[in-house]
Amino acid sequence: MAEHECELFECGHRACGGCGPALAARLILKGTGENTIVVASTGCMEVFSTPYPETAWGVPWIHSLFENAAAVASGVEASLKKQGRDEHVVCICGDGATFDIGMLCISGAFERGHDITYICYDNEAYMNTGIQRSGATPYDADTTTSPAGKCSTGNKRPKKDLPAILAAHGASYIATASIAYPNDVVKKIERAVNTPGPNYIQIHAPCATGWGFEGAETMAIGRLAVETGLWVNYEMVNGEVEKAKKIVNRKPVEEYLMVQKRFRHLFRPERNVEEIAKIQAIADRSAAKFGIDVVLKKPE
Amino acid sequence: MMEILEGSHAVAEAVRLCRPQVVSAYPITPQTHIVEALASMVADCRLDAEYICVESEFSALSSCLGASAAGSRVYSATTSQGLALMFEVCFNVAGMRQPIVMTIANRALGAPLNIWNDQQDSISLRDAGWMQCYAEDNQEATDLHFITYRVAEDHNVLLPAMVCFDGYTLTHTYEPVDLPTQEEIDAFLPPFKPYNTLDAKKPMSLGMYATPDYYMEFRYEIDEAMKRAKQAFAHAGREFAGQFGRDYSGLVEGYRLEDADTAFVAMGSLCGTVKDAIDEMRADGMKVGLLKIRTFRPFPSAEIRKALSGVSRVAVLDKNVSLGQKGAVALEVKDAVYGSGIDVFDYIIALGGRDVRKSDIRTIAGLAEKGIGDQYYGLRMEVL
Amino acid sequence: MALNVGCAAAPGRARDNRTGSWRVFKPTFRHETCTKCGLCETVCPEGCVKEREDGYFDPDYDYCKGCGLCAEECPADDIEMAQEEK
Amino acid sequence: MQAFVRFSDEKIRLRSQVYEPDYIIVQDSTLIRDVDVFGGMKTGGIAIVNTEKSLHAAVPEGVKLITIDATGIALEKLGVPITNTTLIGAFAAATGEISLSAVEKALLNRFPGKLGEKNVAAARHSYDLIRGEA
Repeated sequence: MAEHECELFECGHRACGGCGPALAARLILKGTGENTIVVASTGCMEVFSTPYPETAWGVPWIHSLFENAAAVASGVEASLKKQGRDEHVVCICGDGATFDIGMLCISGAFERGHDITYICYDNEAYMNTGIQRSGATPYDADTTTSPAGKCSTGNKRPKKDLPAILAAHGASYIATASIAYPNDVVKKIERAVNTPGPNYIQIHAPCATGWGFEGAETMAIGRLAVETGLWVNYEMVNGEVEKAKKIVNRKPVEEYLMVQKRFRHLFRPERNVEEIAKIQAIADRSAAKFGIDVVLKKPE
Repeated sequence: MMEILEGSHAVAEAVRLCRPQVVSAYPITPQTHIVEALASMVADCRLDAEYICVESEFSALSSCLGASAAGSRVYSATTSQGLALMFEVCFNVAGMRQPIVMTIANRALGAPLNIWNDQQDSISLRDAGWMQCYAEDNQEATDLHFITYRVAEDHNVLLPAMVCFDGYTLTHTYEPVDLPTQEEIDAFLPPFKPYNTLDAKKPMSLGMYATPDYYMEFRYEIDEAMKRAKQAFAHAGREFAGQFGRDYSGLVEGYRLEDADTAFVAMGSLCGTVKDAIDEMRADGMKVGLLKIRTFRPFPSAEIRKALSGVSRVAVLDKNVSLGQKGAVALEVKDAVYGSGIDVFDYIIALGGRDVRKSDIRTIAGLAEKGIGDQYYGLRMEVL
Repeated sequence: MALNVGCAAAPGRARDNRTGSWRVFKPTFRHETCTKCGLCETVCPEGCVKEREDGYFDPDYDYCKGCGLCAEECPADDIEMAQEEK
Repeated sequence: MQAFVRFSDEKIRLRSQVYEPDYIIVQDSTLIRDVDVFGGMKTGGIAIVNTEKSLHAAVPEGVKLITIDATGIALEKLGVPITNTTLIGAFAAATGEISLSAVEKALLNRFPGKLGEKNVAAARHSYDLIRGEA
C-alpha cells in the first residue's frame, strides 16, 4: 500500500498551504485503499482537487452537485451490487454539504441502508464561498454571515449534533476524528469501509484561511480543540458510544479560542468573560457526556 | 403481443423489456402507476433490477446519475413538481453525458396546484440538454422507450432522454398496445456499454469543474451531440420500423398536409383529436392538415420548414406558455419558418387539463384563417 | 475528441500544476537531529514529502507550498523555515 | 367523478371527453338530483342506473332507462359494495355491444383466481337479470 500513498491523492492540487481538508483527503485514501470509489460534493476540496483536466484523485471519483453526494453514492452502490462488484463507496463532503444542504439525501441514504461510508471533512463553515456559517459552525464563531459586531458575538447557535442524528438512523458505525491525530483517522476510516451498511465519519479539519491562523499551526489548532474538549474524538457502534479519547488535565477553552481570528472578538477590546464562560460550559457538558476527563494530581 | 393495457402499465412493460439494472423513482400523480408496476415486477422477479425507493425526486435522479456513472442502464419517471425538483440534477446529468431515460407523465406546474395534463413541466426543461420526445398514443409511448435508450446510449450521442406522454389522457387510458417480446427487444437494444465509468481498475474523475477556458467548449460539445442525435433518432427509427413495422424515423410527422392552406402544429395526445377534426373539416372541403412534432429536443427546424413549405398559415397548439411571451413551440416554429412568409399563430390551449374537443380545433382553424392568433384559446371569460 | 466527454479526466494531470511556485518560506530538512519518524511525511497536506533510500525525508520542492506544517510538527526540530530566495 | 369509454374496431384517436354518449352508467343514483347525468344523450340511447328503488328520473326523449340493484348484487356475490363489474354485466345485456363471454374473459384477466370468479358471477347475475327483463 505504501507506494500508493502519494499516488491516490496527488501533489499539484490547489489547496491553501497547510490545508486541513487536503491532509484529510490524503488520510482518508490511506484508510480506504485503492479499491474505492469517491463521491464528492461541491466544495473547497472538490474545487482545489479537480480543475479540468488536472485531477488529484488516483481513485475513481465523481462529483455531481453540492447536496446530492449521498444519493449519487446510493446509485453507485446499487449499481455495484447489481454487477457483483466490491469497491468501497465513500462520500467525501464538507460540513455545508453535510450538515445543511445535503441532509435530505443523507437521511434517505442512511434510512435505506446503502453500504456506503459518508465522510464529512468538517472545517466548520462554507469556506469555498468565503467563510459563511453552516450548521457545523461553533457557538460565537465570527463568519461572514454570522459576523461579530456591536450587537452580536458571532454565531448564535452551537454546532448541530450530526453523529447523533445519523445514529438515530440506525448507522452501525459512527466516528469523529481529527486530522491532528492522523493514525486515528486512518484506523477509523479502515474500520468504517469494512463495516457493512451506511457509516459516518466526521473529521475535524482546521482551515487556516477561514479560522484565521497560520498554515503551520493546522495540527496544533486541531490538537487544542481536542485538548480543550471542544472537539471529542469518539466511536459509536450501533448507537452506543464505545470509545472516547480521554484528555488528561483538560485545558481551558480560551487557549483554543484566543489563537484564532474567528474568536478574536471575545478578547478585544476586552475579554468577554460571559461568552467565554458559555463556551467553557459547552466543553464541560461535552466532556461530561463522553466521560473524557482524566485529572492528574499536580505534584505537591 | 397485442394487449389492452393502461398507458402507465404499457410503459412499465416497455421499460422492463429494456432491462434497466437500476430503477430509482419517487411516486407522484399521474406517474405513480409506472413505478408501482416496476416495483412489483422487481418484487416478483419479472425484472432483475435494483429498485431504489428514494425519499425525493431529487434523489431519484441523483441516484440514477450515480448508477449510470457506475456502469448500469438506469430508469426513472416523474412529472410536474417532481421534475421541477430535479431541475438541477437534469442539467448535471446531461453535462456529465449520462444516457438516462426518464418517462415524463406530463402535468401542469403549480401554483395553483393542479394534477392534470399540460406540457409545461418538460417544456420548462427544454434547455437542460435532455432529448425530449412526445407520444401521441400509448403504442408510441411504449415504442419510444426502446428507441430513446438506443439513441441515448449511442456513443455519438451520450445524452439523457425524456419520453413525454400526457398525464391521465394517456397514462390512465386503457388501449390496445402491441408489446414486443424480450427476444425482439434484445435484438434491437444491445446491452449498455458505458463510455466513461467509475471503476477502481481504471480510475477516472467524472464531473470535474471547468474554468472559463473550457466551459464553453463543453457546452458546445453537448450541443453538437444533440444535433447528432437527429440522425441517431432517424436511424434507430428506421431499424425499429424494419423490425416491428411501426415507423418513428421522422422527427416530425405530417397528416394530410398535402395541399393544406392551414397547418396545425401540436405535440402529444392532442394530435389524435386534431387528426379526427381534420378528417371532418376535410370532408367539408377545408384544406387543413397537421404537423406533429415528435422530438422537441433535438428540435427539427429543417424538417419543420420543409414540411410546412406549402402552407399559408400555421396554427400552433401550445400546451404551455412562457409567461410574458408566447408558447414555446410556437416561438420555435416561427424561428424554423423565419423568412418563408408563412404566418404562425399561437394558441395557448388545454392548460391544467382543460378538455379539447374536435369543435375547438375547427374554431381555431377559423381564427387562424381570419388572422386572429397569439392568444389563449378557451378562456372562461365569465370567471375572469 | 479533444475534450473528454462529460468533463472527465484520468489521473495524473494534477502534477502539471507545480505549486512550489507559491512558496514564500522554504523548509530545509537538515537531517541532523532527525529520528526518521516520518511525521513530516504524514502531516504534509501536499503529500510531497518522500522517504529517501537512507530513511531520511525530503520535500519535493516542485510542489511544496512552504506552509511550514512539517517544521512546526517535527519532534526533533530538524526542519528550518527560511524566506525563499527567488 | 366521471370516466369515459370509447370502443371501436378502428383505431381511436380522439382524446376529448365524451359529450354525447350513446350509453351512460350511473353508479350512484343520488347524483341524478345534482348533476345532469343524462345530458347529451339522444334517441336510442340507454341509461343504466344503479338503484334498489324504482326510479322516476327524467331521461331525454327516446332514451331507455334501466335500473338495477347493482349494490345488492355486488354485496351478495363479492361481499363488497363495489359495483363496476356487476354494471358491466348489465351493460352487456342491455346494449348487446359486447358479449358476456368477452366480459368474463376480461374479468378473469384483470382479477386472476377466486376474485375473478366472484366478479364473473356478479356480472353474469346482472346480465341474466337484465336479459330476463328485456
